Amino acid sequence: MMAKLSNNQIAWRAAQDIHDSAYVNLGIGFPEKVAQYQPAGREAIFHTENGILDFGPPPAKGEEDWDLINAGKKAVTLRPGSAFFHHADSFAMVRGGHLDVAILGAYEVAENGDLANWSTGPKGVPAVGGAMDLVHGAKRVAVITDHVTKDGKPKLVKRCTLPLTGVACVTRVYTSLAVIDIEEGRFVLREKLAGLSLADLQAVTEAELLVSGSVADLTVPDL
Amino acid sequence: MMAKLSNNQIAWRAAQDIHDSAYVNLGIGFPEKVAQYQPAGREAIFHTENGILDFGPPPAKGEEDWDLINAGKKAVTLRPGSAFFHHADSFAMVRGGHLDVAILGAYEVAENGDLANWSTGPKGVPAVGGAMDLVHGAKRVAVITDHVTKDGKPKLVKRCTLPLTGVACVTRVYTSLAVIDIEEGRFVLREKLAGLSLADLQAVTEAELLVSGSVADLTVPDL
Amino acid sequence: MDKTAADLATAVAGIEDGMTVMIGGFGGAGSPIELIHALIDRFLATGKPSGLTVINNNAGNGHVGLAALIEAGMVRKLICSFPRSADPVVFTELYQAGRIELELVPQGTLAERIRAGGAGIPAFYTPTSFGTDLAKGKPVEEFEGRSYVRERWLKADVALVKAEAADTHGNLTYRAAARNFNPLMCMAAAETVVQASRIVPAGGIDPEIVITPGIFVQKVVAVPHPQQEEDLNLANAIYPEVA
Amino acid sequence: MDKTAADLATAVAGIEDGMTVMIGGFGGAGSPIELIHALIDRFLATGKPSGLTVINNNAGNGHVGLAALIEAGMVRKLICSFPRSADPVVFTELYQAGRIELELVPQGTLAERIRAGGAGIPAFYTPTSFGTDLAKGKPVEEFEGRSYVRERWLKADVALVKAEAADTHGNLTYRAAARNFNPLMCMAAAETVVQASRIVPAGGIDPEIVITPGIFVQKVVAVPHPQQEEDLNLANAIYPEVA
Repeated sequence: MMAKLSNNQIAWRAAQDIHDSAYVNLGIGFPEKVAQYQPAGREAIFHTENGILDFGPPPAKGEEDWDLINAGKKAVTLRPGSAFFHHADSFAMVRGGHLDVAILGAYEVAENGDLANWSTGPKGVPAVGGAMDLVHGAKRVAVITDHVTKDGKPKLVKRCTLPLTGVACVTRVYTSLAVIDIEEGRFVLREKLAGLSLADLQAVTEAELLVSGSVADLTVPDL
Repeated sequence: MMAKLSNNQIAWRAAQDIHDSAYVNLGIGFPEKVAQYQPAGREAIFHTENGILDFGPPPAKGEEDWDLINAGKKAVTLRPGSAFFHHADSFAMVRGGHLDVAILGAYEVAENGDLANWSTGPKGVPAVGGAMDLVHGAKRVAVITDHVTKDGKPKLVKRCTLPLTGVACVTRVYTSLAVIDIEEGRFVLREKLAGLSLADLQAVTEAELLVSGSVADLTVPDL
Repeated sequence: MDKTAADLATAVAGIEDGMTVMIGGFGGAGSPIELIHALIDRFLATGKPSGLTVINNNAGNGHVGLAALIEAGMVRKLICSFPRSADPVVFTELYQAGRIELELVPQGTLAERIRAGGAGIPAFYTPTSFGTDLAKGKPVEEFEGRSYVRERWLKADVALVKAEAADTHGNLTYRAAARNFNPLMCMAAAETVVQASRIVPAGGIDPEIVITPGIFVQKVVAVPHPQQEEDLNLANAIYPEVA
Repeated sequence: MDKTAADLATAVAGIEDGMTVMIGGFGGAGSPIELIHALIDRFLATGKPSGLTVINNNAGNGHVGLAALIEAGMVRKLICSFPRSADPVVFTELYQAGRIELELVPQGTLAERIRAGGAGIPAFYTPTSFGTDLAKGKPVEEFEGRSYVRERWLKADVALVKAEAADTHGNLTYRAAARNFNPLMCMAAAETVVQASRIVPAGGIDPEIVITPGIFVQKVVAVPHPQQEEDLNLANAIYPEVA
């Protein structure tokens, strides 16, 4: 079995690219972890679709205020400088290009930047939330994900087979094995785990990985 | 010279049709007078485009707060229950059909309800303000006006000759001589000054005045 | 002017069979539980209203509030962005049995469609959902080289809204993220019915901090200590409680 | 994070020749006079910026603020709803001499176009101006039997805004009807520059009463006792004062 990053480590790596004073939206679930790994000295401001700017970590158990929740309906706290607003203003922030970064999960990412992350097909109850708004709103849309599915199939594909969330919207993917940019409709490898050969990485990636310049080692702390 | 109502009397007559608890927008200038004649026991709430609901009469001279003005840039006061809001919310109130009545001035009103009240033609600087929004927003759009122009020409016409403010939007006209409804593209006379014959009124009205049922005397107090 | 309704039953008396009802809240935050339960009470007593189209971000949780309304069989169709959550069993079962209709709308588009309904904007263009299944059948237009989907306004017969403070003119404030869809729904319904933790006289709310001006509100009813959906669900509450 | 600019000159330093500049205010209320005057100072000292397109509801009054900006010859085009008022001599003379361009927009459409710019809505339909000269050349569409005009968003390179309180994150409150276009313009500009009567630390404004969240603001500068256009005009002020 191939060595790979934990979800915490992927989240840590994604957090390193968030610049100081950035306005950031983190998708429900796994992407929420990114907030924990803000580099010291950099202040990101987190936006949640349901109407809070600059919320902080969860409260202690038993201290929850259920009017103070994030998009995943988890209790949060406030930081100094926070603001409340209604849903139309919240999505004006999203759609109007005011967020610097959105970091989302993925079922599939295609080499042209297409993202599928809301529906696994006709079974079950479909639910989309704010994902389709985020992918066409934030200045930079990044994905964090395991490099492959639980069945070991590639998630970085030539064309998405699952229902799309957005067209040509993702520009960077942080996976359990690599950091990959999407440029002009192609995957460009930026970083990979030190012990991993390009051939091994390509073997678990459906679309071709281009190398343009040097590929750095993907190094993260133990987390 | 024909007997006619003063502007104050026209405003008084228009005020009698404003029901209790109505939300009302009064056009800049002459229509602002309507607020002075609210019937006792009826509470109208006045809206001004620039972001106040429930403003009151002007302050005493020297007491003006220039952040507290109406659409005509005149200083106003607040009544208990007032609210401030920005221009997009203000025109959501207008366009979204939330105002019960808008009362506007007119250069011309046509029998099909077309209104011309913003431009006297290509000369001078054109200015439209909120008039075009009001005529397509309020549940009821009424006009108050002298029955004829300063030159004695009819203002109630078959078709407007001046640039339109709105199409088929006016439903009632309060003039210095009569109260006239617009129904199915025709002027229907409701009230006229007691001493005035229908023939005399028709003589100063370009489009035909229909009579449907009885025509009441237009009676107003001395003002 | 006093928009205060005597009680919850009076407040929801105007909702009739087949109406479209917007219900505020995002999950439990801002969800007008007491108004919803009053509506269920009326249905249990009179058999009305039913066949409702409900607009909410979610599909309810557990067996209280919106979930209870659906469980009572009063809802024909749901328009929402996210009917999946921790415990949406009630909706899921009816949906999979084909007994409730679902119109799925991206969350920002849902918010903007409601605002458009309130603001007299019959249609607008958004980049959201372009190229996806949710844009199927909708007109697409290009502006400055980018493609956008045309979306229509949403309006309702009635909106059920939860506020923090209301004055007798209907001016409202909200509490924290319980604001969410509530102010938009106030704008988009022919009749907006508000439950507020307290009702104060006109003038009792600073005009600078009014979030929903009273022009958008028709009825207010006092619910001094509103229940929270999460607390009820943690206690496994079921509405109405079975005797 | 601290968005405070050192002084007015620094605050307006990003405005370049030919830019589109939104300026808040309705008449004098909410007009950022000190920011405008700082921009005029820069022009007098350096010859820049000129050829500006200015978006405001009006065309200025007297010889201060927006009127002084126009009088200085810095404005190529004005987009507004009401360039006529008590004393708009400066604009009127330039307009009649064909030396300034005017795009006249109904007031509600102006507000909505600015909001659309800020909200990522490239176009929307409105009943306003249908059948009038101001709808000429614009697409018309019928929805549910009624005709609507399609209008495009408005965006700007810079917005100059007047607020009451700002915190260092750029969260803003306004004063009374000085709010008007200011919150919308904050949303629609690439760089929003705010003059505020006071600047407080982050956390100094209750999150419930924030009108403009800081995400829409790039720079704030303190102007503790801002001048009012009406007072200046009553005193027949002319900016810059002639020595």
